Amino acid sequence: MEVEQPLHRALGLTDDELERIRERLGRDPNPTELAMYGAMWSEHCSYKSSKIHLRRLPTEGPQVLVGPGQDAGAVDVGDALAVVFKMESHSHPSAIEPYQGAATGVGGIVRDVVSMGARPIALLDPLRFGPLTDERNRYLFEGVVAGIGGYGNRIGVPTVGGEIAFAEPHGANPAVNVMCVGVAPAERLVTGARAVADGSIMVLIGAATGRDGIGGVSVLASRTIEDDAAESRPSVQIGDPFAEKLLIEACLELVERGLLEGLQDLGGAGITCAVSESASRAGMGAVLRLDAVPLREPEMEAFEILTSESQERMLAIVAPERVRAVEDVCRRWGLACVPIGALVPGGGLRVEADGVIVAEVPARSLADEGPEYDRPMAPPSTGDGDIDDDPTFAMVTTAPADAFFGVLTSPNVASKRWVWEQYDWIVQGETVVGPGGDAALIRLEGSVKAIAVSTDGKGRFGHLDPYLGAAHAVAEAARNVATVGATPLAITNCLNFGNPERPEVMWQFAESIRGMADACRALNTPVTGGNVSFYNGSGGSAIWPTPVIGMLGVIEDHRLAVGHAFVPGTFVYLLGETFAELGGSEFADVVLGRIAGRPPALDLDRERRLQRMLIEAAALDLVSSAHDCAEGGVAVALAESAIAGGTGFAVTLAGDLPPHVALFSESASRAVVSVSPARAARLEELAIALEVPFVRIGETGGPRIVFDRIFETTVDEVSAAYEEALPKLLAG
Amino acid sequence: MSEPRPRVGVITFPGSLDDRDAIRAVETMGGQGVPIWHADTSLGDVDALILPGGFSYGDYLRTGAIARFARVMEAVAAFADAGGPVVGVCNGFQILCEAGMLPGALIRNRSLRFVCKPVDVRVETSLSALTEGLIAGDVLRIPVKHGEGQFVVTEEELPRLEGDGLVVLRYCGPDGELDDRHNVNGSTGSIAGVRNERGNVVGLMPHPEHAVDPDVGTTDGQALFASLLSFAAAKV
Amino acid sequence: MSRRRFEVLVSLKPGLLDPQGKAVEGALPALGWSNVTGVRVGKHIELTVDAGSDEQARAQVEEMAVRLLSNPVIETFRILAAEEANP
Amino acid sequence: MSRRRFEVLVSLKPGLLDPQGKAVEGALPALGWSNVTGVRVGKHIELTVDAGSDEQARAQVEEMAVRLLSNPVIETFRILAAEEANP
Ligand SMILES: Nc1ncnc2c1ncn2[C@@H]1O[C@H](COP(=O)(O)OP(=O)(O)O)[C@@H](O)[C@H]1O
Ligand SMILES: [Mg+2]
Repeated sequence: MEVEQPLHRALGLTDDELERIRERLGRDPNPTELAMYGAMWSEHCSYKSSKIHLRRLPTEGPQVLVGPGQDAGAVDVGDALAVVFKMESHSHPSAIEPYQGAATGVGGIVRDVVSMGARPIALLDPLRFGPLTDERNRYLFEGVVAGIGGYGNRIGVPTVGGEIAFAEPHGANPAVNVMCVGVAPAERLVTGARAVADGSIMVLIGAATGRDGIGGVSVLASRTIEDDAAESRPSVQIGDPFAEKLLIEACLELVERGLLEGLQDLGGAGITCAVSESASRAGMGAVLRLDAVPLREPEMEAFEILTSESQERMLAIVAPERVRAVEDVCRRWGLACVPIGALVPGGGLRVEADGVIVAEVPARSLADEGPEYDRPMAPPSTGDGDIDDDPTFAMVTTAPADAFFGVLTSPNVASKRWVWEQYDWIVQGETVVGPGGDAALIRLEGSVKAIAVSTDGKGRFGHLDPYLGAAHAVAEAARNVATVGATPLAITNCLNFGNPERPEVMWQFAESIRGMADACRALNTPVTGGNVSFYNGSGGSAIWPTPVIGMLGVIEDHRLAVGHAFVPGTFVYLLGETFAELGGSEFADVVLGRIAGRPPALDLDRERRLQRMLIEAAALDLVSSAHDCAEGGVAVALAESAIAGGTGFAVTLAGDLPPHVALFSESASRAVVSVSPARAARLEELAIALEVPFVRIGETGGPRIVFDRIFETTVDEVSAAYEEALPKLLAG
Repeated sequence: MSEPRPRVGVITFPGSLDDRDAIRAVETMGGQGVPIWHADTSLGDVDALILPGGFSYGDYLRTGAIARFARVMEAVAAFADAGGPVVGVCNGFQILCEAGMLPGALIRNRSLRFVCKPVDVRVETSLSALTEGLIAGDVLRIPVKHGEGQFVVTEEELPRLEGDGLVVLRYCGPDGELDDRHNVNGSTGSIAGVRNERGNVVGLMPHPEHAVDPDVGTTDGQALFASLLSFAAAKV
Repeated sequence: MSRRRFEVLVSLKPGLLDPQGKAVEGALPALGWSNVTGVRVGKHIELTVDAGSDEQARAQVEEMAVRLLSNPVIETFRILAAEEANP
Repeated sequence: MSRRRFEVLVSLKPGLLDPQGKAVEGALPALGWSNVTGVRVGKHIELTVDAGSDEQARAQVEEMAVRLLSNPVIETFRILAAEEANP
């Protein structure tokens, strides 16, 4: 006979954690209280395994207005404007129901930005799936993309960028991350620092509460998905983007009119989280009346109302005399708006239902006093074999032209047009550069200033060396921003990892943090926030350790921004140096079938100089195009510039490197720029002054693509191959 | 004395998304943008109306199905009956069809996917509030962004549409050539925009308001706004 | 007083092309069904109506279907009355 | 041989939020109907199946409904068999 497990364990709490709760309360918690702790102390909400490592990230700088610890980070972009941004994962829900999982992921991150008082102005969606040769992966991929569009398009926030990578380890569990960027007058940011008075009313705005994601936090987010996902199925949530759009407008109107003391989204752990965090931040307690909460379904129990994750809800903290005005605004937008309690002196959170106290615990104990673990770490034992097997020195029998088309049509490299044409990337009318460039460029309303955003993760590199993987992700994200001419300012992140209870996963995590911290420090891009997604994978296998970086930069005048399209009649320069570095490259994976070796070295000093050069070249209006080198090396960078401009080129990749290395090495800190002959000398001077290695490799023009003495093709052929690759794969 | 700037009302329905963009485009083109709320019963003193793009009521049930019952719609119908120019863009087009102010209906794209990209459209008639400054055959590059933009009419209705010259825009190639591969959503007859008999009510799927600012796209929408403003000014 | 649950089935008019139906029909052979034709995808709307009598309720649903639930330009509908709903 | 037309009615599982139903329900009072509750919007799929027998045809529709026509994670379905379709 099966022994029924004790309630606390069913709720995801360990015996030690139960003991901790008992100590804190001085008594046994009742089941409702246990459910609250179970939700709040889950990995997803408490960061219990990651906190100790996250503290090592650099989080300060003059540009940082709000660092980690709030719903979203914020940076100063000048002109008294704050840009708010944050990234989050919705991988587990997406693995169960891709459309709704992704859609509600968009909804959640948008509310994080709105809760800071900022208007959402851009979305980005870094995504990772198993190979498209598998039907289920195609289903997940198409569903996730449709879900992101289905939600993002309906709320009027342009989806301007993202990333898509495919790799076997993501087959069990796609990584679905969404980043939202918002903007607000700096003095209007709604932060926890606002004074909240005793007696302030907690007002619940938006959707009614149903049995959505009950236990979702612990069931969906804190446990590896088993093959029989059926158990968690009823926890699927349906997104209502229409309600979200109304919620965005209503909340921003409330903020603009100065009617709020605080604003908090309801996400994981629902009302419990929003109320306990609001109270705890204010250093107060709260009384919460569950009878007041509008319900979507009959006969919901207290613990269900407390932990429901129903979407499209916000909690506002409002002075009693302003409640009426808040209600008026919400009514106009057709939204429910109900006082559900008040902040009170002391630190206790008292929950009442039917006039009976159903739970009474210190607010802080839920929000801030969760457990914290220093979990055991150990490098994986299998890694060394992979490292020794460096593909740089492998025998290559494939002809360069074949290798080139192989790499170019790999879904990691090929055009993602099929995806981003499903996203409205022009709404709001500020998208100077949408998807497809190195970084998206969004003009700030009424000015010529623009922000540049890019998301990057380096799964293969991270798998081979998590320190380097994370550092490269930061470097590449910053390089993307610099390539368009913007100055990188700060990052957010989403850390996608396996089961933290496994020492090798925890080691990967710690190494990634170390790499991210070093790169962020060197590039002066502090971490303003982020999200940790553990338990990705199934059975015994984890996904590749993949920190995804969301980089934010700014350019003073977007008219000086640089695109990546070639025009005829320019000189082509390769900035930076190419080494024999094919470890973890797209070439090694696609052409040699190997994911092995050491990822390229990263010299952060070089990287910084290259970025400075790109930014200055843009500011001086020296270059006519710039494109950084990443997956697929110089060959792909050149090809993409040719495709974008419909203009061919002829280049000679000089040096002693074998052709496949010269073409496909993924050495860091490089970019391909084109410059009109009249400005070439000035570009060279700038490179010399900034100590950036450069070589003029050829010229642009004509319909042909010529790699001298290696191979030739045409722009048309390359364009067609690049554009058709993904649709072909999806056709099965 | 400066010329009077035509006042163009832009209606915000719950879920409208391109309302701010439309107002901005009107202002860029020298008109005066006037926000109008869906629950208003009067339009105030406007010379033209735009029903903007977006997803009114989430596009739930059918696009435009719920918004067409918005309180303001009675006033919109009266305004149109009096000959006032009314332009529906994307979701606005869908609403006007649902309201019976324009022929046909818009259903899901042939691909079943949302599509956002610049397309070429050919002007079919200058007899409409939106195209009076253009010549049939002109080709404009303007973005579309919709999931339900496939224009359909019943077989009985189609000959009337074509015969009476109610088709205002068609999806085409860069030189104005019609070909199924340029028909971005599979619309009957590649129809991208239609008008009513009088020509004062026009609906179109492409978004001209996203084609007026050279910093963020093409400027071919300017000609359409210029037409609308001069049509409206004639009323002033 | 009558409280009754109704179902309204909305279909695209015959002559009109149905992109969803076509997609379903196109997907079936790959799953092993080549014996399916004439796939049409429409809407299924359920609702509960309180009215003075069943006849009144039905008449109201009819009117809702004409005015809101379907678009007579392109769609037809049919109403199914379910068992009397519990009050 | 049997050729038969079926209708598959697909509904969101009870308990799940139905944004469409909610929006329709919210719109009805303004049209004069405040007596309508529990609106749910689902799909109505019609198709014709050729099979050896009626039972076989129905079993196949059942399987299609599970695998393609509905999303079992969030939806349920019901099958109506129509009169024998004309061959
Ligand atoms: N990887 C990370 N790096 C830095 N800060 C992080 C990271 N992950 C989470 N944080 C910070 O921890 C806080 C809690 O995160 P989260 O629970 O995702 O926010 P929310 O409660 O708004 O959903 C946030 O301020 C977030 O920015
Ligand atoms: Mg939050």
